Amino acid sequence: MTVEEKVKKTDEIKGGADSKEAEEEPRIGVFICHCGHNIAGTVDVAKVAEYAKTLPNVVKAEHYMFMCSKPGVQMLKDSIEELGVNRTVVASCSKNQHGRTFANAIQEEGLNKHRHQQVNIREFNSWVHQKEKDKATEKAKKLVEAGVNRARKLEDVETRRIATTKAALVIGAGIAGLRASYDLAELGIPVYLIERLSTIGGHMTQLNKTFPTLECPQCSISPLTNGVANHPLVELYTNAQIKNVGGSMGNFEVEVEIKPRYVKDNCTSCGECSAHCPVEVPSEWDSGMSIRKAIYKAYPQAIPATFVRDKKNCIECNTCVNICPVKAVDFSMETETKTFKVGSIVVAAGYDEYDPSEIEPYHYGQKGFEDVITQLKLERMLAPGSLTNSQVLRPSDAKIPKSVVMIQCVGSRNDQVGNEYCTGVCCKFAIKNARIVKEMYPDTDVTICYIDVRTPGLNFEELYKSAQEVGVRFIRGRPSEIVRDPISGNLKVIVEDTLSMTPLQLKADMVVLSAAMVPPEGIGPLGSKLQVLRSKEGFLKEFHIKMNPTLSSKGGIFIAGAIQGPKDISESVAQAGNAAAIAAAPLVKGYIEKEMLIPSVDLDLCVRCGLCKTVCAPAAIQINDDGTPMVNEVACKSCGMCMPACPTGAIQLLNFSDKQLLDEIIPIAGGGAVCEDEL
Amino acid sequence: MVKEHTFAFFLGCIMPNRYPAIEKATKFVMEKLGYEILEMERATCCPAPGVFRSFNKFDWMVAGARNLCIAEQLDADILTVCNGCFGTLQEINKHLKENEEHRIQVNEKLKLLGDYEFKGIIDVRHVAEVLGYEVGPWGIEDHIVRKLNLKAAIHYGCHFLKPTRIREIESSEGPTIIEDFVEALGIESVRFKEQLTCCGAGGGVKAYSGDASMTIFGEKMKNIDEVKPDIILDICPFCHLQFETGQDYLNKNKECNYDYPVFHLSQVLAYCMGMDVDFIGLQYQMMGRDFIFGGEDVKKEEAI
Amino acid sequence: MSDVEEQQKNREFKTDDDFDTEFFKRIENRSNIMKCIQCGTCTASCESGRWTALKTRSIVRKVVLGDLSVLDDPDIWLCTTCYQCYERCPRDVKPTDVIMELRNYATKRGNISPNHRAVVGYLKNFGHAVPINDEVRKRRVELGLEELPPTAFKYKQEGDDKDLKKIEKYMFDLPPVKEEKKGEEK
Amino acid sequence: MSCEDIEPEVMEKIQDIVVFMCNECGQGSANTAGVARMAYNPAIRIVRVQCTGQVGPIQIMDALNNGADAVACVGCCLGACHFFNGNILSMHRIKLLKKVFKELGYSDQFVNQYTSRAAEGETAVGDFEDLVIRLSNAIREEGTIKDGC
Ligand SMILES: Cc1cc2nc3c(=O)[nH]c(=O)nc-3n(C[C@H](O)[C@H](O)[C@H](O)COP(=O)(O)OP(=O)(O)OC[C@H]3O[C@@H](n4cnc5c(N)ncnc54)[C@H](O)[C@@H]3O)c2cc1C
Ligand SMILES: Cc1cc2nc3c(=O)[nH]c(=O)nc-3n(C[C@H](O)[C@H](O)[C@H](O)COP(=O)(O)OP(=O)(O)OC[C@H]3O[C@@H](n4cnc5c(N)ncnc54)[C@H](O)[C@@H]3O)c2cc1C
Ligand code: SF4
Ligand code: SF4
Ligand code: SF4
Ligand code: SF4
Ligand code: SF4
Ligand code: SF4
Ligand code: SF4
Ligand code: SF4
Repeated sequence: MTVEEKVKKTDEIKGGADSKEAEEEPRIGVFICHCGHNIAGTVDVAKVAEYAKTLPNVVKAEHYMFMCSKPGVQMLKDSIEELGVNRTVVASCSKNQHGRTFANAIQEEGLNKHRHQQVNIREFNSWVHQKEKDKATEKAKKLVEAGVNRARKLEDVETRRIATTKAALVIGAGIAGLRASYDLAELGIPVYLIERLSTIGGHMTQLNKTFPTLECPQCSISPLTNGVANHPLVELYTNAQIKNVGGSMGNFEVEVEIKPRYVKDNCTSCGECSAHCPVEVPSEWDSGMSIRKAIYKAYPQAIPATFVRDKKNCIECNTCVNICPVKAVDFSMETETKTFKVGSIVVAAGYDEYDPSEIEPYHYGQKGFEDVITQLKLERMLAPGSLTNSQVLRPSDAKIPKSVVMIQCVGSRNDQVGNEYCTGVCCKFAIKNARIVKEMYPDTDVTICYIDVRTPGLNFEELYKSAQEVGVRFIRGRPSEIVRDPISGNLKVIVEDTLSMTPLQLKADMVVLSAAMVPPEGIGPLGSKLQVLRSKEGFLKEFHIKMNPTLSSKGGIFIAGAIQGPKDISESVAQAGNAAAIAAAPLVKGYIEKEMLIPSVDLDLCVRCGLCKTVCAPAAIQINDDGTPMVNEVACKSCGMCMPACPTGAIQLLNFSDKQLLDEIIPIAGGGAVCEDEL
Repeated sequence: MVKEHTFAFFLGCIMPNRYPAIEKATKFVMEKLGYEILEMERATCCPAPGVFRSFNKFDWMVAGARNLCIAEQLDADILTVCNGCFGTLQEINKHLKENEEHRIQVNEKLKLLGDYEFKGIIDVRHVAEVLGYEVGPWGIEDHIVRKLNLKAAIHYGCHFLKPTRIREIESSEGPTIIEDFVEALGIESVRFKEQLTCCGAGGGVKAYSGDASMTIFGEKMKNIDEVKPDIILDICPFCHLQFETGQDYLNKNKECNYDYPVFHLSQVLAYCMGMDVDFIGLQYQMMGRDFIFGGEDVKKEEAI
Repeated sequence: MSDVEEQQKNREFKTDDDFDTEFFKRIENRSNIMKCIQCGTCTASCESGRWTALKTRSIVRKVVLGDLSVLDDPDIWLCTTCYQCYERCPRDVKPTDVIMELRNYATKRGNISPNHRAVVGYLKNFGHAVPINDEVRKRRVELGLEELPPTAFKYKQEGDDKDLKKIEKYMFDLPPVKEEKKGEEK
Repeated sequence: MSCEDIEPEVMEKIQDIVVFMCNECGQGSANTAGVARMAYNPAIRIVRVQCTGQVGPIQIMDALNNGADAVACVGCCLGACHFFNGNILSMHRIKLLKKVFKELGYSDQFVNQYTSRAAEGETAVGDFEDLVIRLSNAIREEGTIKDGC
């Protein structure tokens, strides 16, 4: 079959479900496979077939050399036609090996494929009990009986198609969010990009140079920021927050609150307003390293270029309103709430830098310790056009430090602050910055105190080496504290050089803390609005760490970039591309096809306790106003976890119900109740 | 519920047997502040955490529990004046309250020592914590009759705050409880280098290796001497002993010339609350005998 | 001792036979100790180790390796229990507790200094690690305190030594002085 | 000890063991074991479930009540559940059941939870062996679960 034919074929088999009513008398066909000697060499297949014949509802029981061969499959089909078999049991290899072959065969005959029960007597029996032929035969009988029992009550499972909304919503406009938006838009999908700040680009725009190549991040990101901002299919909303999320995979409804900029789009970015605004506050974008006004633009290349007024700090002097040559400042703008209908959501909310003041011995942020800064602050100092004019100047006296000590693993790999993980990026950016500083000031001693240097991957060990070559000193030891001489004000870093077993007191004009990357502020509420689960560290948890690291716990919601866990830029971009592709798939196709193998709730039994909802990881169960649970058939992943949670057995997964499993269990457990009176 | 405003007064070893003036001062202060002080008859050494726990942790717990039982029989929380006693008793008390297995084992052995059973009904307090947080700088003003004008090098010692997860008083990296309190007495705390390090006496080191102990202490004194305080202020008789004998040792063996008077928090507070200077006990101490408290009398009207 | 044995004894390297992986299996908090990343925060924090041979990190390392020589190491007696390492260890190893426990094992092997032995004697005889002397008795009277504090020792003086007798009998049993160690103690 | 060391009298009493294996790593590992012809005790009978998180006390008691000598759940490695956290739910459930068994005076070895890896048949076979050994110990000490009736 060519690929085109296959596509056509899947299109044909859609709701093939409503074929036959499940009520009729079960007529079961049983087929035992020899698999050459593979099964028949160990199991007496004839005996098993004889036994099968004795079981209720079995209208045919055969054994055959190769069931998966054309004649074998034909036997199956013929039995349906000739004997009116309406359920089939094939005892052969595993479900993965040929289960599907037989299921498809009966489907071709008009039976729902879920009416086939595969019994594995090869991998689970003949191959593992080759030396115990009698026992293997006995076991095969029991397995076949179990299969027949199970087959008796199998119900049809409908395959349904749900049309999807061809639009996507991306949360967070850092590098990951931008990449995902752009890729989605290029696939022809309209994108709503939601950024909570007034500018896009995220942390990457704050960096000075990016490892391993030490390129200018502004230069690398600006084609993307411009590309996204000008893409006809991308609608960008800044100063925006997610308020509410409804619906499920394929069809979400997202309510977004957009705070006003108080400056209209005709703003020419002339900067007059800002120049005359009397209010000065520390710039968040500049990591507090410089001052901005109450009406401002975060940085000259910021996108959108329109200025923004910070209502919280504004004293409403109206200077800006009056001075603006194009009358762009407008205080009457109001918060808007918009609702977007989208098929997929990509969350790319990034990270925050860990606040090291929690680690008290380092005294970050305390009086007298102004020269203890974080790497992000150092990046801001080094960046072009910074307040220090790209020089490294210590905050206390604006002098070039003669000794810089960097401390690694601040807030990472630390059980006491609860971040057990290794950020994985800080070794790389510390080495990057150490090398840059050392190259700028060859007379300055630059030291990195580390526990382990973690620089895996192409180009990174090379980066490490290059820093060693220019003379960065590496000391293996985690500093216990930074002490300040109360008289001279000098700082010292206390550390053991574990390799020579010497406690050291390092003079430090400036200390740079390589702080961890932690989940961004507000991720808790965002996570609960999206109904996605989070890892214990607070990042959004992927569905499967290896096989599906871009899907969240909930279908239709994808994760990209540092929100899933600390990542560098390349990894964020790579993940964003993948998120875009899998988020786009159902939207491009136009529908989601899903087997309705879902639980149903017996409302007579249900006591409205809501326990089923609590265990459902994909958040497929909603509780109605009257307290009854409702299964969202699109979101449900057919795991059955809700079943044992229910105290009354009201919620039962189709074809895996307690009763159906019991039927299967009885023969293989030895058959028949043991002590009825007691249990 | 244990009795309010009542403490079982745990003496320990060094205070009653070396610096009885601290005992006198503490009693004076606490009674003036309206607390009833009960004697813990037949108490023993806490036993000291550094030494006895090193030899046999289980017996250390049993002996500590015995002292706790004496207070339980008095139905009152324990008041300690020493970081070591506090460390031992607070830790054992908390541990046995939480760990049932050990509680059973300890109670088993306690039977051998007399009519004792650990029940876990009291708490263990340190006088500095009671003063700092319960009386508070806000509450002491009314009781002060003399206000000082002094610079003090404050030494917290180790076991008052650490392990912070067990003591649960305050962070050990930048504590201010004593600073805040003595400010009300007119005492200014002078910061010195590595202020929060150990005096070198604990952990059995003073007994095990006098040399090592004195080396650690010598550095401490050097840092204190840099800021030239008027007095050294501690909250633990064992640190007190180290500061007293240590200065003397350094003077005799290391060509130093230190003469800083050393006071326990209770002593300076007793002075400010009007105790006779002779009872402060400076005349019995080795260092700073020429020291004069000075300060001004606070007139009653002013105080109100 | 044969030449070969002599040579074996002086070798610089260690073999698996030098380690006892069983011994420390019973140590409290073992799972955390095994998680030590040898970061050196403890040693750098150590106020004793800055001046003495005590290197906290290497003590923890020896426990992890099962190197029983740590029990004969006099350094473990140099910890002042300042708890600085305990406070700061990023892996929650609680080195202070580890050292205290090692001292327990060392004591069982008879590694206990004469001074420490004496302190135990004081506790058994006087109920105090630091007993009272005549000078202080006098001072107590001058200060208006009872001459003897009301502790177990006072009752012993008054002829009632039931408390101290029991403490002497049941508490802090020390092993006999270790022969070969005698001369080495400082 | 290994399964070979179990005395025939005890082995005699191990006839039917019901093992619930999830659709992912559980089934996968047992298939891999089969492909590699790794022999194990024929008393092991595998029931396919979607996820071990689907197996509740009902299924476990159904199996025991119908003559099984022991029951086990085999799911993916902790943290690698293909349905997010079903194996952890199951683990907690089985821990609770073990407690109940103990309180009722039965050995807590009649019900166990395991993990396996699809690509490694030996993980499944190792689980089965462990299961049989534990069961044999329990039988030796306290008799079979049927004796308790
Ligand atoms: C000091 C330092 C130096 C670094 N140097 C390098 C380097 O040299 N090379 C390199 O590859 N990597 C480097 N990194 C890592 C790099 O910063 C990250 O890999 C990258 O920024 C991650 O991108 P992101 O889009 O996932 O997250 P972010 O850049 O954090 O973007 C997330 C965006 O989402 C927005 N957002 C957050 N929450 C919400 C919400 N609730 N609603 C709407 N929007 C929201 C944020 O405002 C932000 O704009 C460095 C990191 C640090 C700390
Ligand atoms: C010992 C070891 C242990 C590991 N353990 C882990 C682990 O625990 N967890 C983890 O996440 N990762 C682990 N990895 C890494 C993991 O194996 C790789 O990340 C992963 O397999 C990479 O997948 P791939 O598809 O890129 O490459 P591959 O798996 O190598 O697949 C490449 C395929 O391309 C085919 N191919 C090659 N050249 C051509 C050609 N010219 N034409 C056509 N076909 C070609 C090859 O035959 C092969 O089938 C481990 C690696 C090793 C060596
Ligand atoms: S169906 Fe399976 S068992 Fe039967 S012949 Fe084919 S491969 Fe072998
Ligand atoms: S708001 Fe007006 S004054 Fe301000 S930058 Fe824009 S155009 Fe210029
Ligand atoms: S009104 Fe507000 S934003 Fe405008 S200039 Fe005045 S303070 Fe600045
Ligand atoms: S990347 Fe390096 S500095 Fe960052 S947590 Fe890992 S080891 Fe520590
Ligand atoms: S089977 Fe139940 S628990 Fe699993 S996804 Fe569906 S509703 Fe949720
Ligand atoms: S757990 Fe069962 S009883 Fe409770 S709400 Fe869900 S279906 Fe109803
Ligand atoms: S601080 Fe903790 S983890 Fe680090 S070396 Fe010491 S014991 Fe090990
Ligand atoms: S507790 Fe002991 S080992 Fe730890 S830092 Fe203090 S003296 Fe050093």
